[in-house]
Amino acid sequence: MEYAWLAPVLCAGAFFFNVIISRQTPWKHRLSALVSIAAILGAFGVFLVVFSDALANLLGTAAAHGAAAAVDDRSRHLLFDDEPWFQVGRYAFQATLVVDWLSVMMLGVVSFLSALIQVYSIGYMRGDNRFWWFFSVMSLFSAAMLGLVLAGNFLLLYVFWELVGLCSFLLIGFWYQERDNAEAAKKAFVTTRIGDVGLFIGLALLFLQTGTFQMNEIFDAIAAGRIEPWVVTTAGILVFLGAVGKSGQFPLHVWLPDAMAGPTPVSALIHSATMVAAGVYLVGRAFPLFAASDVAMGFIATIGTITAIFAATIALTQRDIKKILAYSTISQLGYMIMALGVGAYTAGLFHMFTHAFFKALLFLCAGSVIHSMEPVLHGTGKSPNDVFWMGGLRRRMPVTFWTFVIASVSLAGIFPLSGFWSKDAILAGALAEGAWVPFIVGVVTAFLTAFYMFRAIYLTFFGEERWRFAAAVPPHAGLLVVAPTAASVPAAAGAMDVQTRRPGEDVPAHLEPEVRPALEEHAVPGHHAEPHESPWVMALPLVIIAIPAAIAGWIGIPGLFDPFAEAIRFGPAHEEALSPVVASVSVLVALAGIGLATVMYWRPIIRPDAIADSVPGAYRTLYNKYYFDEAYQWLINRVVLALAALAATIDRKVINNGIVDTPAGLTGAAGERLRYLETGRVYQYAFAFIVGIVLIGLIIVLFP
Amino acid sequence: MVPLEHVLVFSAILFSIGLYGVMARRSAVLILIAIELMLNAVAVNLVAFAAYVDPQQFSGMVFAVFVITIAAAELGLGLAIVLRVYRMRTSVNVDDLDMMRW
Amino acid sequence: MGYLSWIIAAPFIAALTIMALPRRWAWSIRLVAAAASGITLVLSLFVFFGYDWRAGGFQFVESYEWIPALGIRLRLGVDGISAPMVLLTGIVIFTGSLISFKIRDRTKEYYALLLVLVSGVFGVFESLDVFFLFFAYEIAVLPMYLLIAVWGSTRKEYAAMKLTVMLVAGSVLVWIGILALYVQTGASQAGISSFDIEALTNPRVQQLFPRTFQLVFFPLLFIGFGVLAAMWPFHTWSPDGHVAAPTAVSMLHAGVLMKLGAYGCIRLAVGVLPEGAQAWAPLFLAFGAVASLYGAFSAMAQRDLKFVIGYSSVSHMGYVIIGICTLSLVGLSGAVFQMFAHGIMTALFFALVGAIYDQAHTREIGIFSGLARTLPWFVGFFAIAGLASLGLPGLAGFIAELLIFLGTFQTYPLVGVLAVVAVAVTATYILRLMARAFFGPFNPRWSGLHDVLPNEWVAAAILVVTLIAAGVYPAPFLSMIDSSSAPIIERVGGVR
Amino acid sequence: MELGAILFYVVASATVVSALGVVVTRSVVYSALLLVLSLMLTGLVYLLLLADFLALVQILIYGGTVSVLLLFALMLTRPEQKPVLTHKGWPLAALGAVVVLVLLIYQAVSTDWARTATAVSAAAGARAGAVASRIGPGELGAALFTTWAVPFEIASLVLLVALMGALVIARASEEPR
Repeated sequence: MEYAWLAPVLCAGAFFFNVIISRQTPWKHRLSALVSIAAILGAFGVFLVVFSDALANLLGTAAAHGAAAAVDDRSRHLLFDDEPWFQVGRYAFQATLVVDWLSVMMLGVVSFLSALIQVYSIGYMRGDNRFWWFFSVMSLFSAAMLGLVLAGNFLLLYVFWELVGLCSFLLIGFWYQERDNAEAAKKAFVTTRIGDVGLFIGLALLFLQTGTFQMNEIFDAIAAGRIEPWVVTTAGILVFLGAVGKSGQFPLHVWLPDAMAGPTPVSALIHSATMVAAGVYLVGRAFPLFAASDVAMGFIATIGTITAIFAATIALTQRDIKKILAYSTISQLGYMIMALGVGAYTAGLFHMFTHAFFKALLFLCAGSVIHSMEPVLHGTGKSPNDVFWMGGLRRRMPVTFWTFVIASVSLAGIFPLSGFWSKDAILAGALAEGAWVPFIVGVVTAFLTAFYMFRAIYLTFFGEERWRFAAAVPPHAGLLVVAPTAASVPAAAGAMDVQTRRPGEDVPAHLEPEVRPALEEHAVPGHHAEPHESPWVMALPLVIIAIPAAIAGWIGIPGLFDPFAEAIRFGPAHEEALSPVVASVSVLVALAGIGLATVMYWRPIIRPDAIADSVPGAYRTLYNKYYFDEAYQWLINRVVLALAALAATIDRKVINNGIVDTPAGLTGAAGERLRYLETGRVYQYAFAFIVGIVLIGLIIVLFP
Repeated sequence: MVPLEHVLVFSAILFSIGLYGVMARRSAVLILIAIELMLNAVAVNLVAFAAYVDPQQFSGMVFAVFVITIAAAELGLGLAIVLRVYRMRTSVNVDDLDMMRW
Repeated sequence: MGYLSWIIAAPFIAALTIMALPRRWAWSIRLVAAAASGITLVLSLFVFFGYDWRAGGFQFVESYEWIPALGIRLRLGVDGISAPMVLLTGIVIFTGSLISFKIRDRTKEYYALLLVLVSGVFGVFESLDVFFLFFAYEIAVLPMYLLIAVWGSTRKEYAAMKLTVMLVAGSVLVWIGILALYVQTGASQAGISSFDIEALTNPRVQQLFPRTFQLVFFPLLFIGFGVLAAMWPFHTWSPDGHVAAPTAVSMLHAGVLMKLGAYGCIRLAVGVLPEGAQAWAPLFLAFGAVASLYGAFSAMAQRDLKFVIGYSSVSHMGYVIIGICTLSLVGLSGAVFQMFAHGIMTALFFALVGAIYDQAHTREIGIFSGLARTLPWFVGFFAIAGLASLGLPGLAGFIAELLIFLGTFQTYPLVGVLAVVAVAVTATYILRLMARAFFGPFNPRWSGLHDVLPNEWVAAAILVVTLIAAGVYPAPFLSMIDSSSAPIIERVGGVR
Repeated sequence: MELGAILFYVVASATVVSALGVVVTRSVVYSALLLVLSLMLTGLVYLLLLADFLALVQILIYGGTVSVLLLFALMLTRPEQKPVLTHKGWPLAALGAVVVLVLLIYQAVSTDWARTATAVSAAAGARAGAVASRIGPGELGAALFTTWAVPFEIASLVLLVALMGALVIARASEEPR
């Protein structure tokens, strides 16, 4: 337990080793991957040690004092809480680490998923000429996230919080040569930074009241009522703003779908265990703060509820497979936040726990699909992420298909996969707290979730092999509401010949060395690359993650076997039996969603385009994500940049030309005039001199 | 002895006359002459103070000696300049010497 | 002679040596300058690490007669506020000398002026006598005119003239204030008339400054020094000056010279006239707050790389002014630390901009694109400077801004909110700049650019290591600063 | 009224009259001669103010050297036609001179000299209101070469430099015009 600090330090060490040493070596790519993966595996080992310690501790204490006392007293360990990091005046700033069940759980999830995702990246990133840099930043990212979950001091948490943001900036913008990616990276950093302004101010408020950033001292102060209620409420809402930014909650969610610009393993990491989880983790970690204020809790619940349904509706219409998953993530994060907001603490964090696995799996599967679609669709001007150009991949990529299905079913919340247990816990929690609106929204969201996930499955893995005629359709064929079919393509394509495409055009620069030979190989007219299963370094992690994605939820079966609720709870553990009504309602609703997707996208009994045509406005609004990006763009262009231009203009025109240059000009002009006083007549000078003396004399005489 | 004030008034009159000369005259030589008058008035003042205010120290007289010295030096230099100017411009009229205005 | 006088003397002797060398020996001149500034850096490291913050007060004190009739002594010494500044100056001049290797035009005069200027800077930070402080201050300011007007670019005469006139105008105010202090101490009690800083802060002497006196002369000193610290609205010399100056001069100027102003504000204005500080602080705090937001927004609208950094300096020095004017221990310590951190990061910025400008002959952000591909070191270093500028934890700027904000929240919470917002704006423009110029598709027009040269690499690496070291382990700095800010705050009666 | 006082008023009036003559006469030669006269009369005033040595110096320097110097200068700078020696603006100059005169007289009369004398004596550690005594050349010389030695030497240096300067300036220029 005392060695928990090793986990982030190992990964940070890997980063510095790679940046300083590995990159100088001729085998920098291999070495850096090796070092990074070794470090994260080491971190996982640290987790195992810490976990067994904690378990032994818990069991020992439970045997001695009974279960209720166990968690609160003995399983929380503070490291480095006596020696300050630095000190100013009477304030000490510690770099305390906290090891309790929450951080242990996060430690496990983060290191496990990071490790597998890094292994997967070996395959996914192969051939990239900045391979080494990718692994270095992944290490830094893991280090920051591990530090974040271990931080027992809000300042330290904020430090790692920002480092996580930095790493996401670097990773999202990894393929920076495309303008959009660079913009997306910038957007992610700036948007989360806006939330961080709130977080910082909130933390500063707490600091002013207590004189410390130590979490336990602040929570003690809150519990003892030493902080004024309005401060608790204000600080609670402000701190939550940080989580809103990081976890992509409404209305700061806009960066998250764009963050798909990064390589897919990055998306998997960001969207499962690290970046976005940080926000939920913060709400969980600082729960005593929020719980002390009903207003703050209401605010959190409201934001979570809005986000859950709002993002789910957007996901219905997206075509980019990663965007579907991204909005799904936002929606699920809203779910968690909603749960925390209504007070279902355990349920919210439990859902974060299960979600991390199946969402990581979904992204990795999506990455696998994209990886195989990339050479296929290359040169057609079609995005390899577009589900409308996939189809029929089931047989070509069986491992990916089955793992994707497992993850989707789990996400949809079908018994007995892990998503079922956590989602059910949230719904039951909401019901138990009497929060009807969140409950209903939760049920509706469950329906939508099941629907859009199976829509993605059907479009990707079933149906016609639409990638075969992707080249035939012009790149911007207007708003496609429904995936094209072999029958509809000739109409869309017009006279365009499928075979006229010349392979090798517009190769993205970062793929150049890798893709070029593959293209040359398939450049024979009429013979395109075909999708194929990914190499084992990618497939194996899929299979490994599929296991926890399916069964991780079993540690939280209410009333039967529930160590999770025992370990991670706020206040007394409450035993809640599985509510058959809630469970059956949620499963039925999810099945209904799946059924609807089936009749719309697999066996087209209901035509999607008919629905879209009947409500075109609604469809466009959803497809354009409620026009949030446009609104923010307007805000930036018309307000922020206008303010900037205003400030710059004022500075040049008013302050510089007005206040500074004007006196200078006046001085010059005065000199121009006054120099004619210099007549060259000595007696005039003498006279002026006398006048001056007389004046001085008069002053002396008159005002002695 | 006369009161100190009377001596001071005398020197003030001398000084003002010199001042008038400096301002009213056009010839450089005459201006120098007027300056001599002013310096002389100052020396009178110094001597008077030495006699009336500070009889033990007579610093005023020492200063008067210096004033006379400086006056002589000034006059010598001034006249040398006048000579030089005259050779260049065949005039000692200060109104003609306005090359260095604006 | 002790460490401190050698720190002042070494650059000066080097300047004289360089003047004696023949013009053709350009490399000898460069090496002499680099060696002298390297010695200075080592000496300043000795001073920094030799300072015992537990004991506090002025240390390494040396004292020589200078003009005894006026009570002027050449007294040198550093306390916890000036020791980091001495270190900062040592680092910046060493890196600046390295960066300047590429100066080909009048190398000899350039280095001589640069080194004389640095002697002046050290003189200000080390002197315990107000007269000598002012003397050194002028030595530090005036060579700037020549350095910019001769070796500069982009409207250099205008910028040099504006800079000089504004700074000299500021120093006139300062001089009036200093004379007032001198006369006031002399007028009230015979024999005490003194320029000695230690004496001026002595509680017995402090009684000699009545409230009205303080109210009148505090703004003179604060504004006078504030001009050099680019305090809004007296800042306009700074973006123009930074843009026009040659690289190393920009580094010194933004990195060190602006800190002289802030240092003067702390040492003389706030340190000697506490009642004036109490009365005037809110106004100057407002100036600082305006500067921080307004500078950030102005930077966002700029198209020239150097202008962006110039305005960001205005913004960051706004934080320093805010920190000083909170009159709280945390805020003041943060301000001093920010002076150090900003000095390093802005020196790094200018060093890098110089490296790119000398090759591309343009600093227009919009026409660069995708530089990260061919100039990885350049972009990496620049990114670190940018991240320090936007207050990323782990780099020195974060700790400094954190403390300033905490101090502000303690005293003026609303201003604190504005300042935090300004940081978000800073993040926006820094990232916009990087996304525009360094990312995006590679523009083949810039394929001829080479990455940072070895000497530039060494300089940048020193600065980066300093930024990281001070950001990860700020304790030595803060203990030191704290030990000397505390007496000042005690005199002012600020928030401890 | 004692004899000394009467003598003072007479000599002073003569000095003022001749000084007036210096600044109003239309002949430069007269002006120079009147200056010499007025300066020598001032020498008499010195005598009355108990400054024997100074009176001697005054008469020697002005009566001897300065008059010769001035006459030579006038001879060497004779203009072609008869010049107008006074500006048209002379009334203004007169006004200025009169105002200065009034100010000076006001100051001279209004100041309490007795108190000044006391203060000076006190500062010098001497008895106030000491009777003025005649200062001989010996005492003055002693003072000049002890207390005032450095200024005296500097003054001599000034004279030397002025002499050389005058030589250099007045020498006919060798370079062609």
